[in-house]
Amino acid sequence: MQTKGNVVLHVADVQKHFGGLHALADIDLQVDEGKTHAIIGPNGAGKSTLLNVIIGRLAPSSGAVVFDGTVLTGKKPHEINQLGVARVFQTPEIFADLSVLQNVMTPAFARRDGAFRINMFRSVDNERGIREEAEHTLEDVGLMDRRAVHAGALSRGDKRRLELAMCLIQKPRLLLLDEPTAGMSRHDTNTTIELLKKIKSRGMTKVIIEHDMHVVFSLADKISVLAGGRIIAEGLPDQVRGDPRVQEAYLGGVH
Amino acid sequence: MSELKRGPSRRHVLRTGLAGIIASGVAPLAFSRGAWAQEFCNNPTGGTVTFGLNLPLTGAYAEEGADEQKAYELAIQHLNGEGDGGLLNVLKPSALKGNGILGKKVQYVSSDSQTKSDVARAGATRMIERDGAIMITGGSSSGEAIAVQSLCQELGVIFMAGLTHSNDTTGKDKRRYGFRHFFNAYQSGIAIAPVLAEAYGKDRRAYHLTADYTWGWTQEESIKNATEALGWETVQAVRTPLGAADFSQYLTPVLNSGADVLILNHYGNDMVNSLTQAVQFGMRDRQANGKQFEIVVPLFSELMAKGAGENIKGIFGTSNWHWNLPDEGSKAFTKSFGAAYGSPPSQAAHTAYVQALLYADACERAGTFYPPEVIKALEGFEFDGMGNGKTLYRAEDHQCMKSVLVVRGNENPTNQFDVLNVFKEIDRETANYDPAIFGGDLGAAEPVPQCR
Amino acid sequence: MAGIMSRKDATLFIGFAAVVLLLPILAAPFGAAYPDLLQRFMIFGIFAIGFNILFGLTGYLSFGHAAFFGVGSYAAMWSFKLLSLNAIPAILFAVAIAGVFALVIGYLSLRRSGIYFSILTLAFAQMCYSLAYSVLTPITNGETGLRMIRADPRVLDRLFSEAPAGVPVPSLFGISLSGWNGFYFSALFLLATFFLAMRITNSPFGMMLKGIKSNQNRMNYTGFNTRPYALTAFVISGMLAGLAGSLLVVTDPLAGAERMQWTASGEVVLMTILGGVGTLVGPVIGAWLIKYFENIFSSFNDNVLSSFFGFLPDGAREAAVVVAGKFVGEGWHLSLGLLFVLIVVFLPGGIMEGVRRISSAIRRRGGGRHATARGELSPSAAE
Amino acid sequence: MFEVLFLQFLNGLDKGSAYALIALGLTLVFGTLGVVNFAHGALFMFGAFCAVLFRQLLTLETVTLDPEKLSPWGAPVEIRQPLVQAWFGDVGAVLVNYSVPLSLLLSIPVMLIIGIVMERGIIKHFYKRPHAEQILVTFGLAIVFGEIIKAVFGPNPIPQPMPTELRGAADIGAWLGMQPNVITYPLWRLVYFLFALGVIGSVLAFLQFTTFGMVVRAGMADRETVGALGINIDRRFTIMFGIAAVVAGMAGVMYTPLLPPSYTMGMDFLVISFVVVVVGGMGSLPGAIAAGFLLGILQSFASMHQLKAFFPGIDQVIIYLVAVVVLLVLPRGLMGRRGVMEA
Repeated sequence: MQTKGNVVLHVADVQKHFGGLHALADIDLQVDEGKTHAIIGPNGAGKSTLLNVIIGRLAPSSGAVVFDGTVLTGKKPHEINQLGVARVFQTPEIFADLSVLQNVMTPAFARRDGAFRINMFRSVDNERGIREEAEHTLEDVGLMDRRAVHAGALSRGDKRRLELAMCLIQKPRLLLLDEPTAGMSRHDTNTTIELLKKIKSRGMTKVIIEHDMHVVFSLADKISVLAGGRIIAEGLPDQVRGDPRVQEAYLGGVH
Repeated sequence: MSELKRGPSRRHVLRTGLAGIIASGVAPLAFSRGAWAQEFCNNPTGGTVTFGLNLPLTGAYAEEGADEQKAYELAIQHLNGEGDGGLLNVLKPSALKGNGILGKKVQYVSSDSQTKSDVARAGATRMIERDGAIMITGGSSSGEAIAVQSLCQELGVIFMAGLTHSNDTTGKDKRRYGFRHFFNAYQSGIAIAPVLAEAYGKDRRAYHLTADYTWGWTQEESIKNATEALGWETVQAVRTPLGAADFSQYLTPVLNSGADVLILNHYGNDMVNSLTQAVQFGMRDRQANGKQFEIVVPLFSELMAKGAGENIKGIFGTSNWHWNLPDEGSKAFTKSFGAAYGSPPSQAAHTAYVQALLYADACERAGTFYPPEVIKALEGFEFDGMGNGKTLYRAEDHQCMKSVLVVRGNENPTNQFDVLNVFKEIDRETANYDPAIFGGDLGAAEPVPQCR
Repeated sequence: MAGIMSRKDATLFIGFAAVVLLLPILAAPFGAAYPDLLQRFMIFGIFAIGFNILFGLTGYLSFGHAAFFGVGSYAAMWSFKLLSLNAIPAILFAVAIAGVFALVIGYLSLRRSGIYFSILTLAFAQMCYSLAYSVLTPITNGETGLRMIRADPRVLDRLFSEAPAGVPVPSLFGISLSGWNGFYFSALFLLATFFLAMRITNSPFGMMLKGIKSNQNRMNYTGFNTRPYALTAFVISGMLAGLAGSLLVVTDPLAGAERMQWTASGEVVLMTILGGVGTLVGPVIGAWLIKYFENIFSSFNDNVLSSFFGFLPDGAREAAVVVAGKFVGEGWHLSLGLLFVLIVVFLPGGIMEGVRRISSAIRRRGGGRHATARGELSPSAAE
Repeated sequence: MFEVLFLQFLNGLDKGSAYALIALGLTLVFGTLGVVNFAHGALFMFGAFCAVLFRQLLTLETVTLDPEKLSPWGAPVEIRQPLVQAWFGDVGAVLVNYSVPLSLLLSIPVMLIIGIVMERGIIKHFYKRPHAEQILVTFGLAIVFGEIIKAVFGPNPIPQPMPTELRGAADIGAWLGMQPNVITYPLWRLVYFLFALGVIGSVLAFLQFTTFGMVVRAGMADRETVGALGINIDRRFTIMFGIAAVVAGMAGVMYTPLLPPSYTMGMDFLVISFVVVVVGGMGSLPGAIAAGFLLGILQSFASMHQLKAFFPGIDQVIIYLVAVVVLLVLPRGLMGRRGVMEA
């Protein structure tokens, strides 16, 4: 176990231009081990761009993203995942054609067998350990009773739970959540927040990108506020809440 | 490591009874022939004998397949003593009695070969294994004919080839069990070259467009050799893909190549399309080297001529047979076919009909269906009265030696069937050649392989 | 079987094996019980199962699988010509060569997905076909097809004996493989292929492949390197196509170029969809159905029809023959086309969906609770 | 050598226009409806047989039998009297002469009806279905269509003469002031080239400048949004399918003098048209047109024997080789959009 305050993810002086447009400017972020770090900001602030830079989908124009001493820039998604970074998407990305249980078992195989292994001579039925682990994880997120259902048939909220379960079973060191409650009903949002709170205690580092304040303030340990491609404020939730620049950015962003 | 064994067949074909409606349609199954009675493949023990017709019923040659099928049906009627008897009356010598073959009524089964060698083999195998065909006949390409012929050799069943023009069929791929009535590319060359020299002069420069597969190559080679022997020069021979549809990219280079004759070694739809397009390129209105530019299609049939429409007018080519030949045999066949189907027969129909009759006659003369005896009866058999004059089934390569026709597209057709004129009949002696030049090995007739 | 496969799978396998081995009796009422067609049932069954491992599991639709089939045929034939008439080296050689082709073509084609992948595979296969038909004639014997002749070297055989007289035929240590022997020989390979497909489908590897089909993006972010997975599936299915191609040469010793044409690639796609994509049995049924149409429907000429309708009075019989003649014999293509349209409109999951619907209807009538007792590991329950 | 290369280039443009025209219809259907239409070649064939039918109607004859004279096959000799000429005299002869271009008029309503019936009857149910099923159903339709044509018109190709004035070759070299009789090219192919450009131009202009076209283009980009605007996009898409059928049919009509139509021509054009569309990039109209010309020109040059001497068989595979190279270098063809037909 690393000591408290150890930096797991470091976004170091990242710039990103699209042509002449500065999407990100001088972003410097440090995410501490075991903390839930929220990045908020109005629409168009550059949140998605930042996330895409972190997970390697976009290459930064300058600067680097370092995860636990490894530079993520230029790595493929599966390599980043194998380093211990899991991701939750804005619209849940699940295997709609597979059963809920299979959905959760699949990531477990990725953790156990690595990025590629031809394990075609064992039956999935005989993978007791992985199956039990998956069932345990489903209990955790409250989907155990739906384990035999086609994942495509789940409600939006349940799909989000499923996606979370798929990330949790990998026991990632860093979990990235991209607007986990976007497009959800109040009820689904609340249950998702409850779930996130429940797993908060597990020592997993989390980065949440969100613009719903309610979600952010109930979960985050630390908040960075992004506006116009820059970080305009950073600190504990209470500090950020009272910061006039944040108020302005949000109000200005609305107009 | 094992070879097909001779001896009493252990043929374990499960001939279950007619357990279903569908099978009841496939009558030949019904004869529960005892395996012990069979000393060769599909020895007919009942009152009937079955021909297996392998015909292209779908795909680009469907019209020829349909015409062949009509001819076979007609031949079978005539063999069984129905209809007007057709060529039974004019075949000389003839052992045919008009009561089937060796007293057994003739019937047939058919299969769609799709002009693909794989499918043709599957169809032939079915007709032999399941339907008990004593003989396989038909087809519309050399690939098919050679593939089926070698299968028939393996199974010990006689194959009477339909349309196949490649030298290989009775050349390097000849088989003891395969017989060809149709003429070949080499004979086309011998036949057409003097006519071309006479009509177009000996100082000509030829450009070949050749279908890029085995038949095309043998045709190109035969025509090239025959014309060069007469003093023609070959400017260029360009291969074109099978089924190219648009030949324009091969035709443009012809224009300024210095050639004054275009020779199209194409068949079927390829020929229809390349000729149509060549004419549109103005090749027949062109002057080159101070001469009229000409197009030659070494092999064509009336069905292709119909497809090419007026583009065929005045074009020289060769044919195996044509319905307006004046001899008794041709007249009898044309009449009998026309009466049955309302149109004159094509050369495909003629060769199919003749092959069926020749096989039946050979069985009668041999007095048995036992293939080696039938083969002996066919080898070296000389006959007359089937069109094409006196004809010899040559023993060395199983090629029919007979007269070959040089035909020309009719300038003034009087009806829709009158698309070709017989320009010249090249007699058998001229069209003759030494079978040794193509090599090949017939293989043995005996031991008779046992079919599966 | 326990330990290797679940009871459900064992039942399925045993049932399938029973049907396959009893085909000579079961197919008799349909006029299909002769060795050549049943060999083709086996061979194209293998081809379709192999194709389904790629298409059914990963969702990559290859339009060029006939190339591997053809390459397998040529390779096996060359083994017969150069090495030995024994089928075993020929099959091994064919599978290996087809595997190499699949590796190269798959490696390049899998850089793209969707229809771009399909067209890449189509393009590779069409190049193989065109060249085999024309300029590669020295290797393939072009239009006529590659055959064995007595004069072939066959070095392994010559070590032991002189070239025997007669037509050379493929064999298995001296046992001829034509006719029924060939059928049972191919049947063993079909069963082995079916077993392999079952193992793959039920294995973690198979689950990964299904994951690729379902959501490739999620697979990547879940830590899987999807391309080698897809490539492995591609190579396995290419090797099975090569196996099928070599078996066709073993049972019918001729290798023609047409079997590599795009229509042949299309045929296996149609077999798979017709039977049921992603199911184990479906592709086999699709293969059998299409081969049945091609070989049996096409043989119903007017002669056969009029004896079939023999019970009708004269005028009605002729009318019936004319009408039926449009759909069989030379019109068999029409029936096949209509069948495709009807199946895909009314049974999008192919014939297996029909089977499933019927069986679930029966189950519902017979006291319905079993319907929900599906294993949670196979929600599609397609197997 | 110059004239050879020039002719080859000209010919490549001409071939390219034919490819582009076929690919255009296919892309319209795919781009708007998202349907992979394997029956597109069959629509092309239907168009060609519109020309056949039209000519057969124009050359209807009264047939009287002369029992006195018998043909060699024993049937009474037929005396045929062309009806159209009998009714309209010289006008009739002109009509017959111009039957191919005139049959465009027949093909437009016929193809529109075929297209709309096909879309409403079958295709419509397949918008949301997987592409594999679309392929199966349209391939089945293609077979059925081919067999219908075979049943009605027979399997043999049926030649369609072009108007006498447009037969033979045009001396393009002489037009350009060069030596006569060197650069000549069939007149009808030039007509076809202009026709193809005209149709392509009209379709593009229609999509660009009409409201209908704008809605369809918007629908191509984002179907759901347009649907949400309360615009009945379905009806427009039906009409779009009809238009694509008409484009394919007209291409077929005008192609008949170059290629005597037979029932197999639909399948013959299927593969090449798909290769063109995919090389251009799925759903991209400019891409399809560019790919058509690219493939036409390269195919034309690859067929020269000078080149074939170095690369035997290059003309057989050039189309596929180009497809492979383009797709490996440019992931979505020349102008494809991300995410279209990649899953």
